[in-house]
Amino acid sequence: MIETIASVRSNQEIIEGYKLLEVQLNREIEHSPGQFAMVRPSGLLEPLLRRALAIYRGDGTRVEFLYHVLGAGTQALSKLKSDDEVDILIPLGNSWPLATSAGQRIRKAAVVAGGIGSASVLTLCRQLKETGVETTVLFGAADERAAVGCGLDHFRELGLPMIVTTDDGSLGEKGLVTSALEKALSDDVETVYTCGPWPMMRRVSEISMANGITCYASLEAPMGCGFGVCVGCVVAVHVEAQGYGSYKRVCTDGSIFAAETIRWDVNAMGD
Amino acid sequence: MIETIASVRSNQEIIEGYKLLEVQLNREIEHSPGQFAMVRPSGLLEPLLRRALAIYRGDGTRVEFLYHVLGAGTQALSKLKSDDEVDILIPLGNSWPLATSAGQRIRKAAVVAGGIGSASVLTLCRQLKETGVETTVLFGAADERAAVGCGLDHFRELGLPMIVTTDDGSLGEKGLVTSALEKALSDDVETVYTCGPWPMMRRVSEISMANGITCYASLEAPMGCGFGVCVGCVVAVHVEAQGYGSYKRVCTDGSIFAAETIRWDVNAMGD
Amino acid sequence: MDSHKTKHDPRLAIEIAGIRFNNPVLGASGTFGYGLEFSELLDLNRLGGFATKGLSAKPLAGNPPRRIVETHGGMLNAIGLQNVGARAFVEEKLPLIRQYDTRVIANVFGYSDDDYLEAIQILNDGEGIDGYELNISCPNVKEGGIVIGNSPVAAARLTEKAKRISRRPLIVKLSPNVTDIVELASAITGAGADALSLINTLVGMSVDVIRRSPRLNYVTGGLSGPAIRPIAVRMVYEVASKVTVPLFGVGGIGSASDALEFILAGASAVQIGTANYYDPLVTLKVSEGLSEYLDKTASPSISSLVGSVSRPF
Amino acid sequence: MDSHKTKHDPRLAIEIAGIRFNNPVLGASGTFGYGLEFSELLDLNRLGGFATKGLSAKPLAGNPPRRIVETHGGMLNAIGLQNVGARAFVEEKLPLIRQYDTRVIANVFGYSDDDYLEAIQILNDGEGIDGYELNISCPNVKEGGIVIGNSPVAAARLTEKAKRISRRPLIVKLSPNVTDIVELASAITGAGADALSLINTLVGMSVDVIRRSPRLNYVTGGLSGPAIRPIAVRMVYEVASKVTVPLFGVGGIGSASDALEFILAGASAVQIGTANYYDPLVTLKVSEGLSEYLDKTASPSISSLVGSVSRPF
Ligand SMILES: Cc1cc2nc3c(=O)[nH]c(=O)nc-3n(C[C@H](O)[C@H](O)[C@H](O)COP(=O)(O)OP(=O)(O)OC[C@H]3O[C@@H](n4cnc5c(N)ncnc54)[C@H](O)[C@@H]3O)c2cc1C
Ligand SMILES: Cc1cc2nc3c(=O)[nH]c(=O)nc-3n(C[C@H](O)[C@H](O)[C@H](O)COP(=O)(O)OP(=O)(O)OC[C@H]3O[C@@H](n4cnc5c(N)ncnc54)[C@H](O)[C@@H]3O)c2cc1C
Ligand SMILES: Cc1cc2nc3c(=O)[nH]c(=O)nc-3n(C[C@H](O)[C@H](O)[C@H](O)COP(=O)(O)O)c2cc1C
Ligand SMILES: Cc1cc2nc3c(=O)[nH]c(=O)nc-3n(C[C@H](O)[C@H](O)[C@H](O)COP(=O)(O)O)c2cc1C
Ligand code: FES
Ligand code: FES
Repeated sequence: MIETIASVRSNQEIIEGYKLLEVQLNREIEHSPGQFAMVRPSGLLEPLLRRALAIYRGDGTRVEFLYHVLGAGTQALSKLKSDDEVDILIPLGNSWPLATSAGQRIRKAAVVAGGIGSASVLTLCRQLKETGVETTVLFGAADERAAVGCGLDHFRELGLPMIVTTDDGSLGEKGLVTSALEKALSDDVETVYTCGPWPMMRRVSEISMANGITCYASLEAPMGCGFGVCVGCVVAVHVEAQGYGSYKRVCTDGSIFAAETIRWDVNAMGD
Repeated sequence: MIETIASVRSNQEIIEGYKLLEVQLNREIEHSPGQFAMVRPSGLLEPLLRRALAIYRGDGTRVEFLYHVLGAGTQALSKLKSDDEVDILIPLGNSWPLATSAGQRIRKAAVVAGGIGSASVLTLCRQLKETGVETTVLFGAADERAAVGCGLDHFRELGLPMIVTTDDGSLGEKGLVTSALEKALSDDVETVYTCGPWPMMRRVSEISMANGITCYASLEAPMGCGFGVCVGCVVAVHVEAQGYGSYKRVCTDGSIFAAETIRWDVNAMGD
Repeated sequence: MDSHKTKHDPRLAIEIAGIRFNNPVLGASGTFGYGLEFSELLDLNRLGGFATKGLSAKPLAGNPPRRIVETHGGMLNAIGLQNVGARAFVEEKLPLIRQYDTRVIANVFGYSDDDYLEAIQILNDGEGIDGYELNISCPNVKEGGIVIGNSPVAAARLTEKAKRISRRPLIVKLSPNVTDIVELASAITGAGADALSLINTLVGMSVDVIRRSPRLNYVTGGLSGPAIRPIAVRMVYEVASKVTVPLFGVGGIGSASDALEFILAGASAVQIGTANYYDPLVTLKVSEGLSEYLDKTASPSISSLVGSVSRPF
Repeated sequence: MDSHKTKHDPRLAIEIAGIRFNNPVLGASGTFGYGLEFSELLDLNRLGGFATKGLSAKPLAGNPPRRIVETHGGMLNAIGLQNVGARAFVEEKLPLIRQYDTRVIANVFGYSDDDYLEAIQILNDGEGIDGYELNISCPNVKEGGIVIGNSPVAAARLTEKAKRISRRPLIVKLSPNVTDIVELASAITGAGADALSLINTLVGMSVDVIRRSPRLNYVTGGLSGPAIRPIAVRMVYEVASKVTVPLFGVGGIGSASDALEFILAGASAVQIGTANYYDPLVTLKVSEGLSEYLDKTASPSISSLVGSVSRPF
């Protein structure tokens, strides 16, 4: 974890409402798939808090973030131009487990991305491919435009088997990505990785559990700090023997959790 | 007075720390020398309040502002790029009187500008010239750089007799512009116009009064609204028979006042 | 000024203490002048209403400068209640204001109970005032500078006296600088207030670290603007469930969404203050935004939304 | 961790209630974890000190999400005081914290006087704690939920009890949600507090107008950040002239200039809260900025500036 000022290399619109921000760090960092950063335009007065962004792609001193322009924080990010500066705390959080809990190589996996949750799994997909894990990507979005904005083309470039769903049927199958998962899930899938809206991940978790498959989910929570001090980003977990609490911090205990440890009835976003 | 959204045509740096903002209004306005506008980048979250800027030059639907980049408000303005939008309330305040109190043509005048106070008097100088008033411009700044930033070249283009002073002597006479005024002031000057820092205007007022010359000053005060409703921008005036108060609003009762009505011992900026 | 041409969204109409507002968006006292200052900028007939600058029995000069300071998300003011006085308001301003079809709340203050009563007596003579709003956040000079509005006993006593002589519905505007806003609100409604406005400004201060002196001549001032909105919403929420009179929500409103926070928390209408300074058309934008919200959520009316936030406990 | 290498600006050193701080900039409770969370980011030896997350006698799970909401210029939090408990702090955290040369203030809270006393008893056993800071802004369940810190009587009683058993200097952290901060401060110092911290958060609320429900699961939360700074500065200014114990200024500090507002108003040191979240190195930046201010103004020391703002009346 380093706290630094990075300079913006580019901040391109992929399609209206979705942008790809590339920054140049002043030193090399090592990061793993699923990690994130806390980012804010330097000198910005409002909004105060940084926004958590998954490391979409990265290589040494260059890091890319894919984001959906929604509220005040992402709107401020969307105004960044080349050579502007961002305050950045990076890398944060844990990463996608790439072995079974018994420590063995995973042979077959499914990755379920919903909306901008895709940003957290692109490098995961690449790594799964490179390490020879037989991987199916299930890629859900509201419509074709959102799918493109969520990096569809970058996923396609990986050349992995891919099922695309859209809510309105404008691209791929019409319907929920979770329905596609139910259809596509074969017995030999050992691990399901998922990132997306809470209700989607909840359903992915249920489907995986019903099929006795390990599932990991990267959660979203409102983040004050991103490095474990505000204790604002908690998720309710099934109470375990160890530890003192029934809440875990998404930023430092996650953002990736084994799905069965999560209390899916308590939405971490408060929704 | 109109409230509108204007688009930025250009926002050029004249010299480090001084910029010239040109905006395009969506309708024509009429304005007189000495009037100002309240300006803010559209959609800006912080700082909240608009900044008062003198109309530096203007013509139909195009208006220019010259500003010194100091605190949060002007820093935000300095980031504006072409085609960005600004919220603007324009024109505001009264204007420089161009006749004597008896309603007669002024024959000879002196204009004393200090620092960025210059922004309020460029069109005044042009108008004085065009109406054939014999005018001397006294132009004071901290140093050569500031003088250039405060529009020196635009004033020179007018071709009026001009005395430049700088605090450090890097350009023109070394010393205060008020000392230059004392030396330059001849008996036949009928009106002194001044805009600049409070202590400078206070001295200009004293010199004028000592010489029995009418003096008008454009005052600065912290402004909440610019159109008379917050009553935050007051200046203390010598109590008059009429009216109920000893305070006048700089925005609507001014910003230009007859210097003898002002209580110069009570700085409107609170300094 | 031709009020017949003004189209109002009937879903926004609301009646408070017998006063019928065309929409629930008012300009807040001290930020909307005498209304007339806005006539060049917006059609006053489209406004729900406004509360006048605080009016005292006698005209007041106000505090020496510096009177305002910008702060993060807000501003401090110590205007010192400069105003033309109740008499001049009645004689000079009201005739002009009456030309518009909007509701006029006369905001009243004083430094003693008698000051308030005197001001109300004068205003009782005026035509075109729809209600009074007592600003009880001023220090009471007779009682050694205690702020009337910070003491439930003093506030209730003043309310009772004012109600007795008032020709019009009486709104009392609460100071937020108290330990227990519900206790204060209950005392005031118990004393006969027809409605409450909350909140007034919070007492704050800003120091110029170069000059090593307070920025405001009056040292402290009232904090307003978006910075205080969460405090105001909380107070409306707390008071709404404990009193039966309607509430005006005030504090940091700059958008329809901000206004809805107050309405859902229990305010029947809202007043917009500081935002008028940096967005002079904000009142009309907010009422338009409320209509859009009703469309989007298929809600029948604003009044159906008042206090409809879920109350988990 | 090699504290011998750390160079301190001697002009920044300050002693408060017998505790010597290398500089007057501390991390505020609840925003600085147990200090260790920052060890990867900054040299803790360069820090004036920090107040730990609130510690209770027993570990606490805290509130269900959603616990935080961003607001204009600040944030609301309703963490519910999730913490490892005083015992685990002493056994697991203190040995690690002791490796650094910085001052450690254990922030303590409970839901009854006995809770507080029990926590202090446990902490009395720990080595490496420099002082206690009582967070008295929690509702007292035994007394029907009244907030101890909002009642001068209850606060003074707790202070007295705590002082009696405390092995260390006792700082009491004031709630700003009161009508009269001076009355509260006087009661607490009269009861023996060695220093005061002010302010804690203001109670606020945010409503999700789409879901029509409070954004925080706990409904209300504490407002912090730059939005509240003017209120905090004012309270420090008011209390500084009325009590003799030293003050820690807290509330919305994000720069050296902000810190100086508090110091000039009367605080001997400052604590930085929310700004740590969006600027994790802010504490060190502020102490560097204080050194620069001393240079620029040719001031001998920070202690020479404490309370030096002009007081017109
Ligand atoms: C670990 C982690 C990784 C993340 N990675 C990414 C990423 O790679 N890319 C990415 O885009 N986001 C990512 N997010 C989400 C991101 O941090 C922000 O929360 C999100 O972008 C919203 O911030 P905002 O500033 O746009 O909205 P805010 O101003 O914060 O708005 C407040 C809330 O309202 C919601 N909201 C605001 N406007 C809208 C709207 N128009 N429609 C729907 N909801 C709205 C937001 O979701 C937010 O929760 C991540 C979050 C976490 C916790
Ligand atoms: C009628 C009128 C017309 C005006 N016309 C112009 C104009 O044409 N051009 C122009 O540039 N300004 C003009 N001003 C001043 C302008 O409105 C702002 O007050 C000024 O630019 C400072 O705003 P800010 O946002 O930079 O600083 P703020 O963030 O507002 O800073 C607050 C205060 O601190 C002072 N300040 C901040 N930083 C510095 C610094 N580094 N050095 C010295 N002082 C500082 C500012 O003067 C200001 O009073 C005018 C003011 C009035 C009342
Ligand atoms: C400059 C200024 C002057 C004010 N004057 C008055 C007043 O005379 N009477 C009153 O009841 N409230 C007065 N207020 C308080 C506002 O009406 C309002 O309650 C407060 O500012 C909070 O709302 P806001 O955040 O929308 O501004 C004043 C506020 C400001 C900023
Ligand atoms: C998330 C969060 C948790 C906090 N927890 C505590 C706490 O446990 N004990 C305490 O005394 N204050 C606590 N505070 C209050 C801060 O210490 C500080 O008094 C307040 O936030 C104002 O300072 P700031 O504006 O710099 O944040 C907390 C504040 C925040 C934002
Ligand atoms: S975001 Fe602050 S603890 Fe996780
Ligand atoms: S700036 Fe508001 S009255 Fe002049």
